[in-house]
Amino acid sequence: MTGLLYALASLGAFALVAGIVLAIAQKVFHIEGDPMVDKLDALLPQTQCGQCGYPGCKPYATAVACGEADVNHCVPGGERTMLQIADLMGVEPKDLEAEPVAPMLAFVREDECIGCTLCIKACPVDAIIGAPKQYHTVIADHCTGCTLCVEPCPVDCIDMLMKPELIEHWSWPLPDTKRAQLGHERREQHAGHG
Amino acid sequence: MPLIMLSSPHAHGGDSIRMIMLTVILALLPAAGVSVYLFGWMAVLLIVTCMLSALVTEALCLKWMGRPVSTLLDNSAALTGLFLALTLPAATPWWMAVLGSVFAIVLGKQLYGGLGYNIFNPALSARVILLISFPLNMTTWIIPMSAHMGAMEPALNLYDFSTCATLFFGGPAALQLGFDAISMASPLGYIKTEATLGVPVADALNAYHYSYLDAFLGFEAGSIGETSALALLIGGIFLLARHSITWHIPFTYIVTVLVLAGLFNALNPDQFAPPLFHFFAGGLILCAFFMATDPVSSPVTPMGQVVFGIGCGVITWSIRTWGGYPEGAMFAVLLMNCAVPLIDHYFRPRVYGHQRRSES
Amino acid sequence: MTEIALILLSSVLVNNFVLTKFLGICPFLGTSSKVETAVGMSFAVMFVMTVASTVSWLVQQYVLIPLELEYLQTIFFILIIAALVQFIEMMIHKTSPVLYQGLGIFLPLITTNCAVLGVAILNVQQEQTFLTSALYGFGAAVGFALVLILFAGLRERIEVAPVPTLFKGSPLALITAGMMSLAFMGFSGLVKF
Amino acid sequence: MPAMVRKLAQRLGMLQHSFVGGVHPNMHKLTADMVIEDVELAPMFVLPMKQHIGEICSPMVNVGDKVLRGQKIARSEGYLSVPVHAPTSGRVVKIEEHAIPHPSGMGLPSIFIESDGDDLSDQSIAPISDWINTDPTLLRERARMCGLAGLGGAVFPTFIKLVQDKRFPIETVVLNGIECEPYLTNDHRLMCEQSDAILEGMAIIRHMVGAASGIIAIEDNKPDAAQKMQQALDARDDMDGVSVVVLPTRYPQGSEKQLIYTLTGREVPAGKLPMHIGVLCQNVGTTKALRDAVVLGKPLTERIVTVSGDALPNPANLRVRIGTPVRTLFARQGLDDFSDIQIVHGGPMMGERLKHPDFPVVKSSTGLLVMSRPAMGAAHKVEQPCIRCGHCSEACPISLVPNLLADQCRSDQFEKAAQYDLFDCIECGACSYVCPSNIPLVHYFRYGKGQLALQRREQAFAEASRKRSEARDARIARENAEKAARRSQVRQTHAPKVETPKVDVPKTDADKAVGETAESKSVESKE
Repeated sequence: MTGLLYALASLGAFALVAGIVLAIAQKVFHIEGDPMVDKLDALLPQTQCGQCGYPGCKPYATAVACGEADVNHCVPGGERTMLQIADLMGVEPKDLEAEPVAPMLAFVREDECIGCTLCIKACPVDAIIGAPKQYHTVIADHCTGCTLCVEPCPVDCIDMLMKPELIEHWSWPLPDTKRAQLGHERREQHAGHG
Repeated sequence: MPLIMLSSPHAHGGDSIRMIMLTVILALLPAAGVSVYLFGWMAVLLIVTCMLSALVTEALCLKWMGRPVSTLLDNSAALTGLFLALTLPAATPWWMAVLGSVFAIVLGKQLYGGLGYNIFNPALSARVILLISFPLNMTTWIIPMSAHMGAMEPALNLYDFSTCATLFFGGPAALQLGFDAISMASPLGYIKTEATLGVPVADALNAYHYSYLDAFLGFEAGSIGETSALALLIGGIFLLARHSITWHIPFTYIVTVLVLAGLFNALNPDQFAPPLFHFFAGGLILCAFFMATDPVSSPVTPMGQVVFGIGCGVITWSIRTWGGYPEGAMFAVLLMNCAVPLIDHYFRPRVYGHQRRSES
Repeated sequence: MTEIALILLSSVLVNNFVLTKFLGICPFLGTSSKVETAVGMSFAVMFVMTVASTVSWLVQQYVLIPLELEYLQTIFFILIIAALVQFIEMMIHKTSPVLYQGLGIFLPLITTNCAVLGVAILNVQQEQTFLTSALYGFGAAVGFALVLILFAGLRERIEVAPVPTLFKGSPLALITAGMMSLAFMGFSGLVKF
Repeated sequence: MPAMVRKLAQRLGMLQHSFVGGVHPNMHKLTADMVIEDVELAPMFVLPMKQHIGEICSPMVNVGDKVLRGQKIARSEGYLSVPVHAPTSGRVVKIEEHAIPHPSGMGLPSIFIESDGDDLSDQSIAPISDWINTDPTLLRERARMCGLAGLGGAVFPTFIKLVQDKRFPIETVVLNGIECEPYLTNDHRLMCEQSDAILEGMAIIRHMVGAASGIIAIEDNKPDAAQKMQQALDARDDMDGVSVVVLPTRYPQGSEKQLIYTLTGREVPAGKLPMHIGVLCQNVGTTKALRDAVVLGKPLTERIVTVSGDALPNPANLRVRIGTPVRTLFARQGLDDFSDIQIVHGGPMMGERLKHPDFPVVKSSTGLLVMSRPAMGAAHKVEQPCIRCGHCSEACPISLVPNLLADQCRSDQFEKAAQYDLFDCIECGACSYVCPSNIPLVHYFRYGKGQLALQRREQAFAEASRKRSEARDARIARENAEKAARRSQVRQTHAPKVETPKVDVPKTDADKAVGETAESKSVESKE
């Protein structure tokens, strides 16, 4: 009987000590918020397009950080962003939900624009300028291609155009290792990529 | 308009994997020749069996994995087979040789993705698997045909094909012999046994009738390809001259062993064998020039190779001196193989225009 | 002095917990996909193992034996380890959120790392002194860290190799661990302990 | 000799400094003894709006305009840029995109000039024969307005280097006559034939930067050029402290950083320019062009091009007007059928392989090579797995570990590659040249660099977008708060029952509220 008492007492005492130590540690190592959110947010393309189902990039980052959202919802980020997020979160990569799209650019056909400012209100990054009753125009360098301005336009004068390819931004594709580099060239002409 | 991108340079020096492998095979020919001289048909049978089974295994693996079987022509499988054969004792039965070759190609190489991706030296990993699986066979050394030492006379005429074939395919039992009757201890093994009995090194060497000249020429017991320091050094110098290997690994490896052995031998000559003995003994030269320098499983940077060589040397000498196994060279190379990715990472050369190696 | 060196050598190389005692295989495989993670895990395990082996020795000597409660050994030791793991978990979460994220479930699972409990119990079984048990714990942890980091380096290299699909990931990792274990057998007999 | 021993010997002063690594390709200098020929005027010239490293130019002529040779037809925009000049007299017929010698096959806006055959020159730029008494800044402006860019192939605007900066005084001017690329002989011939003009150019450079010493570096496979330069040097009396140095042939000795190390034993720190260690390096062709610009008042409208290659019937060294379509050059040298040959712009080690011959000669055109399919095929065999032989590391002139870098690029570990100093790679091609597995290492590095640059661009863009988005949210929140405050003020005076408005407006509310704020925003945006 005393043995059991000793056992319980010592175990209890020991657990208490450990508990107190941990409680102090909890205070010392307390952290505000989740530092992962900022790290995740930095990986996202910041288009604020909402295609992930969250109102913006930061909300999506928050959702991923606390495990609510999967890593594969960011459409404009494409596969690379997904892989980076998965890597940071230490989870297995997943297939993308949507097909990757080429980078786009919004363009206002100015002669059709009625100056309603609806697109200006919709743009999450202030990339459209213009005043009421005047033509609006898209600052190409600021446009993220999120398409949020297309829907509100009452006269459908906004086009999404392919982002023009600049020779300065051209980069070498990965070498194709599966071929004899010169011998098969002609056969693969039609299938090749720039 | 052709669309495939070809980047500069539009010129090539003409080196090829096939030639590199062929050079190493050529460099091993002197050692193989000595092995045939010492162990007669046993050596021939062993080398042919290992090379053939390595080639067949490689071909099957390539076929199963849907890769071009023509890859076989890069000579790497043949080289692995030859390497393995040269590290085996002459009395290895055929099935062990085949098993070893299969291990080398499958476990050592193809599972990792084939040539260029293996982490461990394929031949050595197979050799170690065999050593641990069949310790008796792998430490039984047939008396060679030209062991000029003491009363040891070859128990078998190894130049007689039928005797060798019987031994190779049937084992000693087929000749109504025990292993003891045809075998002798290797110098390393003998020293180790005597050391545990407390016999001073010099006395043990005398009792063994040890001769440095024999060891240099290769007239002693051991794996078929490792005995002759002379033949191996010729091959090694050929490789150095052909620029197939650089001096870093062999030099630092051997020097480390010599320095350690020399230091400890000076401290206590009774307990520690002299450096020259270590130099000639066992597989040190074979490992230093051929196994440790296997490009795939060794570091690429010069500094990394120096570190690799030193590591191999320390481990080889430690195992020989204090370990349970008489020979540590194989283990040393395998152990250092584990560290190659880290060595590669931490011992990169200083890049032009940078103060020191960039932060890792 | 020699004894200290021998204990360390023995526990790091000859009787390596992972490769010759086959303890702690779970984190060995789980946290070795990246060198950075492996290094973090190594430090966590080193801390937990060293402290756990000393504290458990103290508990064994001054609590369990006087009170004749040796039968509670496992519970006590696990309690110690669990508390330590909780502590280190909070610490890592604070200092390195990325490492925390990278270690994931394996951080709390150090609790169930049999190498940690193993070293504590072996200390008791081998009747080590306070100093040697601390050394033994530390050595075992260094051995664990050594092979974990080496292994992580190897896996990073395997990761980019065209491994046959059948063997991708864990199968080849296990084969590689086996080969490492074979290589480590070369150390057997190096130290008679 | 092992690298370590060599380094030790260099430290002890027993051996001349020499850059590490390098290769000895077969030089194929087919045109080494061929005198430079002048090329007839082409009927049509194509002038791309960017022929240098830096910002693109904008045309300053219109279709139909008459132009004279040397007349500026496109002005530089931005600092890192030089203008483009008309190569002959004639009429601007169109301005549209045309292919340039670029591996992508993409084009640039180009000015098309139809030659009138008179070849009249624009005389508006006065010769400066008394340059020794001319302010260096004036000469520098001359170098800029004459469109000079490095003619060794890198086309870095020349005027930028020709500067006297008190923080970095130039001690040594290096004249680069190495020409280590196989096939190319344009610098070689220029040194043989116009050594005096080159030396006058060097004297001008020395005057401009105030350098005390000078080195003319030539490889030992061009003894005639070295001899000619030495003779010309002896004949001049203003060249104290200048010497001709003959170096053992090794590729890539002509690379600026490698050459400077070989000559001075000093390394150009990463991310810095040679001027930061007191050295100025100029190609001989550029130096001659500078002399013409200063002494003759001639803008850069022509250059020497080596037209060669194993599939070209008549290789030659040609003095070509910039903008000449290369088809006409090839036709002149006896090649009309382009169906089974490969065209390389530049040397074989660093030049771009081009997909068609429809591009003009530009300022960077050191050579135009026509290679047979087998010759190119031998250089571009199927990639084998890397056996980690380390030959690439040995050949690398900047001590990278190319095989590890290539692994990282291939598996998209770009950040790690950057850590392994990918961006220090000079793309000399020595690694690919020696690789026994025929791995296109340089191609992998270019891929890696491109992807990393893309990632960094995207990151910068994302960061800017985030800032704009946050600014917008904050502004909307502020405006809502102000509006609410106004409203509550109004309500306090008129109607008593009020709810306190939330200042921290969530985004969804902000979206609803945005309509009310559009006016103020559009005004802001316009500012």
